[in-house]
Amino acid sequence: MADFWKRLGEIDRRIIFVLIALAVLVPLALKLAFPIPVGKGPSKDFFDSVDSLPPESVVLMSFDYDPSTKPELHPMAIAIVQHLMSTDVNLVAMALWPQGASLAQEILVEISDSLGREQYHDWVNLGYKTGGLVLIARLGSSMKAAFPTDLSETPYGQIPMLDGIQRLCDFDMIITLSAGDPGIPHWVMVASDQLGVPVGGGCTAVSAPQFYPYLQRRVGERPQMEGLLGGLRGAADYEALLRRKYAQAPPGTAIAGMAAQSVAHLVIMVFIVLGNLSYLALRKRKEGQR
Amino acid sequence: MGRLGLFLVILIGPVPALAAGSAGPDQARPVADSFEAVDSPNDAGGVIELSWAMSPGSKLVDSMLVTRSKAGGPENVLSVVSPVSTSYRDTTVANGVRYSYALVPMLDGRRLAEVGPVAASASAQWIHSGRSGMLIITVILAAFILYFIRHGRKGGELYIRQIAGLSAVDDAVGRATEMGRPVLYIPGIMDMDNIQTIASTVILGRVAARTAEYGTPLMVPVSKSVVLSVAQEVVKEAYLEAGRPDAFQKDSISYLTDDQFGYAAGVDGIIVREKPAAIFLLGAFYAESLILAETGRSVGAIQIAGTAMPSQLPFFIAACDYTLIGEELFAASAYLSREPKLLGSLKGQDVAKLFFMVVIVLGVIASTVGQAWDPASEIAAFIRNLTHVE
Amino acid sequence: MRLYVPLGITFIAGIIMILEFFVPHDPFPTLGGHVKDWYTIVASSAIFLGILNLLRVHLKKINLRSRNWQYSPVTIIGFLGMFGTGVAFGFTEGPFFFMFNEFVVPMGATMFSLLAFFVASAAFRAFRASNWRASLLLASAFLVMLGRVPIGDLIWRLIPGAAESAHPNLVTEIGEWIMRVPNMGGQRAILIGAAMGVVATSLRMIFGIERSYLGGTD
Amino acid sequence: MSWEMVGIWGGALLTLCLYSFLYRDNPFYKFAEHLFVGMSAGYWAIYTIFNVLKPNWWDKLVGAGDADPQLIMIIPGLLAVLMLMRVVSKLATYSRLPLALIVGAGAGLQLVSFFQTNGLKQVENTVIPLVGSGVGPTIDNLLIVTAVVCGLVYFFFSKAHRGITGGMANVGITMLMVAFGASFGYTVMARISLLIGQAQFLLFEWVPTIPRILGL
Repeated sequence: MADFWKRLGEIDRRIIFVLIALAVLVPLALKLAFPIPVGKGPSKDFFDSVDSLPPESVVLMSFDYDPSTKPELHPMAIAIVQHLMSTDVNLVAMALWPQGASLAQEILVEISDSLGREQYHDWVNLGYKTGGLVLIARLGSSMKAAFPTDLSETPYGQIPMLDGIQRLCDFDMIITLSAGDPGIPHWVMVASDQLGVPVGGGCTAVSAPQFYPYLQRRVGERPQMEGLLGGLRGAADYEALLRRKYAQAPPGTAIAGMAAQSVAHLVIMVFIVLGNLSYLALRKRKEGQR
Repeated sequence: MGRLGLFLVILIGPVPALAAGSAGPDQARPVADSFEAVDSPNDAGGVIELSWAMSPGSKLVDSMLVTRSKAGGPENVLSVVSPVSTSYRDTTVANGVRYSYALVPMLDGRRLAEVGPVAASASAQWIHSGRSGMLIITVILAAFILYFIRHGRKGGELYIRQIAGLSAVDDAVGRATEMGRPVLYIPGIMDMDNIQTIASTVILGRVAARTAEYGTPLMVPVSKSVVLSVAQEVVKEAYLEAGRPDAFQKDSISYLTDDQFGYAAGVDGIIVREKPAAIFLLGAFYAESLILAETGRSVGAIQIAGTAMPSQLPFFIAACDYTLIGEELFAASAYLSREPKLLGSLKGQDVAKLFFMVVIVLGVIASTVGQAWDPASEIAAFIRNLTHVE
Repeated sequence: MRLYVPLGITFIAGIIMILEFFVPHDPFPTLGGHVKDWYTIVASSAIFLGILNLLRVHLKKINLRSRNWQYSPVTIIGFLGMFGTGVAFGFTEGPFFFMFNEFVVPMGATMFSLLAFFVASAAFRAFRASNWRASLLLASAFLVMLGRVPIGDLIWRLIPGAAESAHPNLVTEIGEWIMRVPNMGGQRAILIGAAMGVVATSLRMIFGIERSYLGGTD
Repeated sequence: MSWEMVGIWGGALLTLCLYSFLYRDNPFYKFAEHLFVGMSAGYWAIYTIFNVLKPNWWDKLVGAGDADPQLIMIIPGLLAVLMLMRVVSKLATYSRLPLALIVGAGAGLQLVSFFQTNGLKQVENTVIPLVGSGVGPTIDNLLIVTAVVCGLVYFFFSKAHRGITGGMANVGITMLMVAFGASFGYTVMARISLLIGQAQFLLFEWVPTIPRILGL
């Protein structure tokens, strides 16, 4: 028996790998689904602040991620763009990450076509520029200096919806979908802290905890961030809220993924329990021998 | 313009407001009130901010013109804004010139009674008013830190507590030497403008001095070209100072790719093939932290990690032997060099932290007491103001 | 000259960036804007150094027939393939874009997803209740993990009466509480401490007290 | 076979090659790894040249379109040339000038940004009343303030962790450990999500094409 506990404690990690793979593949292949309960919290705050934007306001949406975090951030981006475009909010897209620009384009074109929105009147994609914090600081004084043209090289001045948009202060809200550096902290530092433009957004689940301090609300003062979507759960929350409010919103991929997620979590937790059982059994034996 | 407006009214017919039986639009109450123009604060000038409030019960107009004129000059239409907007920034003004502004509501192409005029001139400010508290604190803390650096340089007494991860550096390099396996140093994945990368290249110099001394091969794969240049300089210099310039191999410091996961894939390959006995993961890390640390662990290397990225610290703690947490990373170069002036700056950091602890404790007490006693809440407000930055 | 001119440049560039933050009056915003623009250009131009290094290291490996040299041509061909098509056909469409989207992107996503496996093995190995502090770490990890998926609340509601109680989502709430209170406090201590480290390190750089990044002290 | 097929199959096979690393190092992984490093380096080189250097430097220097040439752009151009001097060992010293600019600008910018957002702002947010609305928030606030103050004590370098300092530092590191545990637990979800993304690609995009390719 003691041998069993010892072997269990030092199990080859490749066995864990196989079980994790199965935990994800099987629920996906069988298309399991769980209900998503959404209560008050950062996801709801974010949804509400986007939902309360009046028609014709202008939102800057920065796609600060790349394909490696696509599974988490892309479903959010789709749901948010869907939301903005169906409520007549004008959308200016940009990216602090090079590959973000084309990811944005993919979503914008598809959703704008399906909802009959018009490029350069309802939305524009300015593309990617390097520089992170430095670039954001530059946008604070001049959008045009940093983005002389949009993604398809149309000069800034020839884009009708950008009339009157000269710098970050001219936006009603900034939404950043952020996979890391540069991302949320930089937008908060410049746009929210220095310029006072409301900032909200989504991030990978991993980085969400470090942004919790930005969410704290005190009476009579704006929080550093309006709200936050964390990872796939955040995306699923947003999808659920969107569908609750606008029944015609198409179903997203985040809700489906939550089932696989749950099973994989269970597998990891079972392993943690097994590891501790083995540890405790061995320790008891050692104490018994003494 | 006026004639065109009239034309439009004839074309379109009676406007809804007239149809509702109220007085004509010209006699309607002003669309907006509390209209004001002020110099935009805390900038280099060149901006005047206009703001107004919609007066309740007024008619909804089609749009509004923002007009501007210089004393005695002609009126220019600056912009057409939507009827529900309540502010406008004029960014085309010259400093020190007085402009007057008016707001002209438009309904069916006709100008209604204008609001205003109001006047303002723009100017530049020398100190950002919302940042003066921070300026004061920055200067005080910088003075503390620079004072203790001087103090250290002059040979003042300085105690520095032990930092486990840093005391282990020698052991780790020593073990690699005994096993005849290389040391791998990973300075994070960010560029040289990141202060963690800067701190890491400084620590790299200290580690390189040890590997030069022990004659152990050192490998430094990097993800940014500027870091490549700096790392080469730093390591070369360390080998020169150790009297082993011959042992310096420029190509052991190599660029892989800027791509985060391309870099992780490359470093994983290096780890499983070269089997380093000691791995240093110091700098700014993102998701690749655990990919590198778990692979390093699987080849049995001693791992010393350190980062100020709060989100990656748990993984280093789970997978590495020693982890420098946040500020400890920045203390590392001073700790390893044992140079008095650098140790002095650690003492300065401590004083800065003490300052903040006192501020927090005082502020918490004041705002707690302030719930019942007003003067205390004023103290709390003062403290919040001092630390508040715009 | 080898030391003092660079130190002077570091000092001036650093001070301009700091003053730009506090002084909105010209010339600082303009100077700050220039320094930021120049920084971007200079840092980007260094990419050529990286490319040369990458190519040299692999060509040398092939020349010397070092261990695993057979794979070096793969790197070189991969690089030239992307670089060549990028120059010839542009980077927003055509073969460059295709190869990037279809090959580079999935490889990045795959490397990233390796973390799902590593997180599991690291959790299994590291989360042992060896003392009370480790037990706290374990407990908070476990509860948050459970609170992140709907299944945590579904399990809680198996207890009779739990679903109708005031807290039908108790597990999620506990997870959120851990994130909001102890986690926020801990993170904040790290943030403030690290900010002090950044300030001190930056000052050492700007005032030239730490200068080993310039390669020595001569 | 269409280009789309080439893309799906190439992506899927490379994905499987990289996953094989989980078993152990092998020629498939080595191939994919070397290809990944090369291709991504090529990608970044092109992107940097055409999306950064060209619009932000060259176009401004020569005055692309109807803009006036900005002669001040000669300065960063010169600095960039000095940076590249590293390849000539005699002139390598001059690369210290651009490095000095990069480090100086980075240090200055990070000093104010970190101090504001991670320093002062966090201090300001911690100045909260302990009592107020009910028992729950009081305990929460007390815990947050304790964690911050004791956590800072843990980072003291010039004081031995003994006596009161030691006690507070102990509380501090304990709170940090709870935070790390929470952060780890929170992260697991994101990591699984990534695997789900890749599994979806393999299951729903690649697997359905297998019969077609095999002519079934």
